Amino acid sequence: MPGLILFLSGLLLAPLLLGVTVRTKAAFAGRRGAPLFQQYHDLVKLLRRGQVMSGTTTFLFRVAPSLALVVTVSAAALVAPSIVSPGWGFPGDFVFLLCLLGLARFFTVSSALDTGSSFEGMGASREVLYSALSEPALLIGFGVLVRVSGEMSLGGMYGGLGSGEWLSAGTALCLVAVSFFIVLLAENSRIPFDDPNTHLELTMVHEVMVLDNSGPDFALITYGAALKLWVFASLIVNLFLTALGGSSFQYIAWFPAGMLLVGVLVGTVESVMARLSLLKTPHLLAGAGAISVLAFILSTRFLQ
Amino acid sequence: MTAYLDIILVALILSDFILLGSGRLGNCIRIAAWQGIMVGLLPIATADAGFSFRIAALGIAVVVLKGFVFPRLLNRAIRESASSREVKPFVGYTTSLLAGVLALSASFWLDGRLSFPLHLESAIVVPVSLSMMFTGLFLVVARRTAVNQVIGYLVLENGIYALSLAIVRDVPFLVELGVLMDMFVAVFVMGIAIYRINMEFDHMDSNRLAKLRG
Amino acid sequence: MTITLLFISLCTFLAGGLVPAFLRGNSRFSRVFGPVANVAGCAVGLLGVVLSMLYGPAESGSIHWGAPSGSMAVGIDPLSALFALPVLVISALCALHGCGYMKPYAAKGKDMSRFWAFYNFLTGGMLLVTVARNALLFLLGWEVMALASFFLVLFDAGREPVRRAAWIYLVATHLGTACILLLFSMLGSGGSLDFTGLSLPDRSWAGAAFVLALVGFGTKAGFVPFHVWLPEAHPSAPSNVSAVMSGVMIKTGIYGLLRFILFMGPPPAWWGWTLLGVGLLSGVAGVLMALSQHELKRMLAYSSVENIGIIGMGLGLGLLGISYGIPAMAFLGFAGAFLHVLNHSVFKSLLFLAAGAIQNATGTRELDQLGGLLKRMPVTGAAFLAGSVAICGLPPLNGFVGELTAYLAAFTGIQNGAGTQGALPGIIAIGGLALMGGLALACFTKAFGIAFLGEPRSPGAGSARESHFSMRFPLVALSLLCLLMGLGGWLLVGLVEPVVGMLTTGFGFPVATGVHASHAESTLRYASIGSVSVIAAVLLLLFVRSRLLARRSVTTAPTWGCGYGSPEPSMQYTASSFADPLTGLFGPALGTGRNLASPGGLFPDRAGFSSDTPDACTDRFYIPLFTGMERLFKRLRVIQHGRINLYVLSIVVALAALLAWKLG
Amino acid sequence: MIPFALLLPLLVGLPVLLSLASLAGRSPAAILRLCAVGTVAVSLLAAVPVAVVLAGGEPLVMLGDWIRLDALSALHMMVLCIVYSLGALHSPGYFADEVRKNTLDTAAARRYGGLWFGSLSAMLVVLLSNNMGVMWVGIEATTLLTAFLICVHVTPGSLEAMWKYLLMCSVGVAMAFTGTLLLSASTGPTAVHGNESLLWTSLMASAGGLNVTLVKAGFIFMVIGYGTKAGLAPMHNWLPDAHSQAPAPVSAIFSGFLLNASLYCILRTLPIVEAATGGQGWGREILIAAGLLSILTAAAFIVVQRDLKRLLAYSSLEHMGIIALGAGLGGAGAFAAMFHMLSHSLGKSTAFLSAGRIIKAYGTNDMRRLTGTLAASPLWGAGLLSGILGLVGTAPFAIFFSEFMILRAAVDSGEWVTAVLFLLGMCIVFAGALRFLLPMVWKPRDPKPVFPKATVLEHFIVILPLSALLLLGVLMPGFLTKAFASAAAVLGGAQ
Repeated sequence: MPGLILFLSGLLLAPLLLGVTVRTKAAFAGRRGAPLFQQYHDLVKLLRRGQVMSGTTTFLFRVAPSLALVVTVSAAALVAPSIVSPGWGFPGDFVFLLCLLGLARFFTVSSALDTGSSFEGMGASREVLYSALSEPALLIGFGVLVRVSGEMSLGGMYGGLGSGEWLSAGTALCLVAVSFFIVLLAENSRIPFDDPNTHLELTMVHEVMVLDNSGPDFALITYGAALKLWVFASLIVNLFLTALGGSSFQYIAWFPAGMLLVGVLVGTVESVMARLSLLKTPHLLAGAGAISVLAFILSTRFLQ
Repeated sequence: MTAYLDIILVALILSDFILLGSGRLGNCIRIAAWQGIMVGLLPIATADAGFSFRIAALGIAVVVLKGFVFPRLLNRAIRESASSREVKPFVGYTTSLLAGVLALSASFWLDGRLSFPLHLESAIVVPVSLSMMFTGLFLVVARRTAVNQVIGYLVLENGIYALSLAIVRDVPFLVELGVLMDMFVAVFVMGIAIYRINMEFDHMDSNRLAKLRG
Repeated sequence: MTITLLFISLCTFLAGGLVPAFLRGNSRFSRVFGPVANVAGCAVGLLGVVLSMLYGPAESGSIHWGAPSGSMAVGIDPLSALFALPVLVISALCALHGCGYMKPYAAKGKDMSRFWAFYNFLTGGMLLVTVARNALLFLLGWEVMALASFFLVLFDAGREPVRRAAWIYLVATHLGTACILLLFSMLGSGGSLDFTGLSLPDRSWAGAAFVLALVGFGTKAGFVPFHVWLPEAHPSAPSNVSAVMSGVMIKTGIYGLLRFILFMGPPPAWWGWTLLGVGLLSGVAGVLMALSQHELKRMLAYSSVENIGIIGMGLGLGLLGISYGIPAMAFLGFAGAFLHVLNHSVFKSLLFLAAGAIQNATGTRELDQLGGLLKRMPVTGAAFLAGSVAICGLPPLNGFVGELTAYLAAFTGIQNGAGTQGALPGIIAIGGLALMGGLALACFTKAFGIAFLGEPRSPGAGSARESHFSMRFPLVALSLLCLLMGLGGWLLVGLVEPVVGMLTTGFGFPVATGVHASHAESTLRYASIGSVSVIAAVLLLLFVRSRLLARRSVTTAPTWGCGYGSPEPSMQYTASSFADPLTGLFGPALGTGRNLASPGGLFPDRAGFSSDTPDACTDRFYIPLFTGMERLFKRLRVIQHGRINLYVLSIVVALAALLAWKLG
Repeated sequence: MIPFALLLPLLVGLPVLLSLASLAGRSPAAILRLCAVGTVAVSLLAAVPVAVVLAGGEPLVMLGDWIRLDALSALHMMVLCIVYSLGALHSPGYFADEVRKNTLDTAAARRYGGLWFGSLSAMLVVLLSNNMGVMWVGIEATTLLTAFLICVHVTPGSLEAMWKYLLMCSVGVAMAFTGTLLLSASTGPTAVHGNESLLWTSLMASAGGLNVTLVKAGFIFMVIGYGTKAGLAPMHNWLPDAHSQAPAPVSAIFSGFLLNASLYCILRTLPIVEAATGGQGWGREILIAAGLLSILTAAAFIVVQRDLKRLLAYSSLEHMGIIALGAGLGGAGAFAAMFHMLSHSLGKSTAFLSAGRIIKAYGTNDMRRLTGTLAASPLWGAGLLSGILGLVGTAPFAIFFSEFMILRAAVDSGEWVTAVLFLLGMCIVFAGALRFLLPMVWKPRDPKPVFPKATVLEHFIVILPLSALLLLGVLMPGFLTKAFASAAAVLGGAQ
């Protein structure tokens, strides 16, 4: 039941997290910024509209947004309850999750190529570059969690971590969190990987892939993107929450605070860093992978 | 009879040296013929046990063949040749002689190592035949003219023949005949070959027959 | 019964090979008889295989055969059945595809009798390889398979690249066979070559034997660095043959490797490490090379190298599980490898067949000449999409099943391994698999996106038509198979479980396969449930979306060109440009040649970018090796100088040397 | 008991008569026909004693031990007959255009026929004689008789090749005679009669009491001597020249049997040497070394070869090496060597005969210019393709299996280096030979050279040996297994 609450709240509050980030950035810039609930307005507005489709496209272009959203929702369904219900999930569910995300990416990329636009092709090309590098970082990170918790499902992993594990392998877990955070930035097209607010197509990654989407489809994409950020953030928040070692209610109580923190953190990063040159971003992702590996090595040392 | 034997053997060595040092083809053919006759006389010279018809027949056959038929064949082969009658050695005459001396000493050394069961009462028969073989091989390798190589081959055969007399009690008559016939055919065929080569190339320099390679 | 069926099947293939061989070049009869015999043989053989799976292994025992040390011993056990199954299914489907695909060849007057003769020999050879129970019989099958596929590669022998490819293929396969011969000589030093009598007389030979098996069979399987023939041979062969070669023939290498290391006793850890390492290398190098290729079939060939790498990694994990005493890792590693063997044969042949259809329809396989095919060839396009999703290891299609199991093996190693023993291989496998997965995604979105989406980049692609029914049917069948095997992944575990049991028992480390199988099954079942729910949800959402849009204006417009008024197809992203960021990242290892024509001047007219990646292994290792050898041999020709005096001298020298050596 | 042994002298006599008949032939065509019919007749006649010996296992003996046919020689005789028959059946077709254009006149044809039968007779003498001296006489005779077969067409090249062949082989065979003498001398003064000391049977019987040093020296001389003629490296230099210059039927018998005949003499002596030296493999070691050297030399030359007939000649060098290696390994290796000998002769004669036709039609030996043969002539192109594929050891041709057996023998006797070098050689040969084969067979060529229409007989003499080569690999008949085994037993010291 607490799991369901977390899941539903995620579905509801995901756009809010983006709002938090935007407000943080505005605060750094000394502006008031858009309202926290701007995303919701945008979504409703988009959902009400009609659509313009490129004549070049095929069914893929119509399917992809829905598929991406469904996949993100399933991801949320797998991740959100894991902190409160240790029996949730199944062995290897995080692999399945990443594969599902891969499926979504396959279709998103294909739908970008479907338009025949060279800009969208460029975005697609960058998207696969990032994903190819972020996946190892993510999976090795999960490897650390498996190693430390001794469990192979998301619920089991978070359930198997407690203050004891944090004491013995805290460094490794923190490193995993760092690595996850970098992946979060890359996967959700945040600065320093991508600038969601840029207006030059040549420098975009994710936004340029959906140039031709409009109306409800674009709403699905926008909502999906928000939810994806929520899922990744909750992965990190859940990890830190295990250090509390308390009851489900404690978790639920602390969870919003954690999410808020991540939102602010993302906003902070976006404010203090500039977008990296495209040539350098892969190095950062490779760095995330290296951090994961380092975490793993530490975990094997701590838990002989 | 050993005395005759040794005289012949020494003569054989001398003939080797002359061959090694000789510069004219006609000379070489003549010396080879003499060597053939001496080799042919060897069995007769050593037949102290009993002078059989077989030995006589063989001896005569060898003398006739090596002393008269072969030189005639070779002479006929070179008669048409317009090219020089010089031997044209790769290895100079002096060096050749030196090689002959070396071959002889090597033969004595080998004889010491190999302890052949002898049928001939002579201390030098095996080394002499070996050195003849070596000389023959040397002539094949170190001379350019095809005729000279045939002469080398003949000397080699002479050496082998002498060796066979020395170490094998008696080679069956049939085999002897077969060997002789082969020898005859060999020289005959080589003669024809030289003749043809001469016709085709206008020379008998086998060193210049080097179009086929690789 | 099973054995009789196998014999009947083998004889059918033999007849299917021999009868066309004696017919005139392009007779109508052989064009019908060839595929019919193939399908019939496959059907009978399949029946035998299924029977053996249901009622247990069967052996014919040693049946006298004239060849020395040879016997007609055939048999089928789980391992054989597992590899024979795809051989028969895929061969039959590709034979069907060939009926339509080969028509242009037949119209050009190519010798179709020869084609079908060798095709039947190829299938028969592969079946024989999997069921032989005598090393000589195995070799016979192995070589028939190699030679038949060689002739099939050479089918279009009038073209120079084809002949070069065939030569490379035959030489590579022969070098592999040489290792196998040596291996068999070692294993058979007891005298008998029947599998029952194979063993190593000395434990210390095991290491050498393993290396020989790895090189010998790995050449066929396509492990890096023995993979060089794949990217040459597969593009050169007719596509249905490439499908068979890439889909199933290379798996016989895996079969051979497993079959014969079973005779070498318990595996030391370094075997597992070696396989893991070779698998990792093949996987990463394979997918990188695939990514940087822009010729469709060449790309698919490299992707086979990648997949063989995944299989190799699975096997490596399995072997390490045995060496380190981690039963779960052993089970899951082997199971993952075997599942991938089955799955790869389905989706890779699907992709090759689709590539063949593309070539027939457009006349080219260069990705940069294609585009917009999904609209023109919807069935082929959908099939290629299915194959691409499957090969990237994405649910709900079947590629996912094996990869998930392999991941499970790796995570199990991390989870349970004592100390670093299981953890290190586990984490290496995870990192590798993840990297490969991401790169494969890049590779196949490129292939599918550039070839099938957007606008046609050449007139050939623009005028493409959907292919004939005989070509569409196998595509649809294989796509369905991809879906079914993906959704019913847990059922496949039951198929590979006895094989793993047999292997682990054979290695002297019996594993309670039932327990581990049920774990794997449950994960896969959950995954299937998840996949089905995702599909259902997508359908639902699409329905909602269509209702939502039903009352709104949905208009069609040209693609947004970011303000540029007159976009042209040639302005689309190409395969080269799509892959450039990644190939650039791995540039030094790949040796990609970039060919950039920058726009210049005030009114730039033509600009372009293309890249070309030759095989680093061929270019940097094999070619220097072979040219070096040739140079050496050319120098050796000096001994045949033509001077007779010196020839005679060499006789004398040989005599002297021999006397000195043996009498001195 | 039918006295089959009586056939043996007849076997030697018949070719001599045929040879004389050829010398009296009226026209080239008639002589070539006589060659074909006569050779087949001799082969059929030979088939009887061969079959008797190979089936019964007992040697046939005649003329007080002078003539003896045991399993080893019977097997060789079988190969001899096959190769000569193939070559002879091929001759009329091969020379047809020359007869028409009168470049092969009656005199040349007479010489050809006479020498053809003469050499056949000489080779039969080699195989039938129990006396090592007579055996030597036979070998020397084959050298002299075949020399002029090389230059049936008198060209500078053929003369050069002939001269090299003649001189090298004469010198070499003279060494072999020295070896024979030394062997004979090794019986020591105990031998009552000289004849005994040269009889193979008596040498075998008294092998234990021979003077070991002399036996060893003799064997070394014989290996070098006969090895020169068998084309073992490093005495092989005449071989590519002679093979490339001779007309195809002659190349076929050169490669298919002339080399084997000489190697046979070494193999004959091997059991004596082994018995005399205590069976420690002293002599076999020499054969292994010579075999390996030949294989590797051939491999190196095959890779860089551009001339088709020279390529085939080097392949013969390689295969002689393999046979020597197999025999040197003994046991299963000897069996494999015998198997290999038959397979090689079948494959090589077909390859040479097909290559001959192709070369004739194209007018060049250069493989770079011999392209598209399969399209130009399906029969000869396929013959060349299958012949070479078979020769380089492609399964399921027989040679693959015999090579595998030799490899097994090497591994079984712990000769690791040998096994690896052997494999290396095989692989180099394979890669090198196939490099030119593929364009030669398939590279399109316009205009296609014109081939005369192949007769039914020609189809047979291409397809039959190749099918045999294929079937020997997959289905070796029982009687051949037995034949190889008993021949190998002779090599192993059985009498």
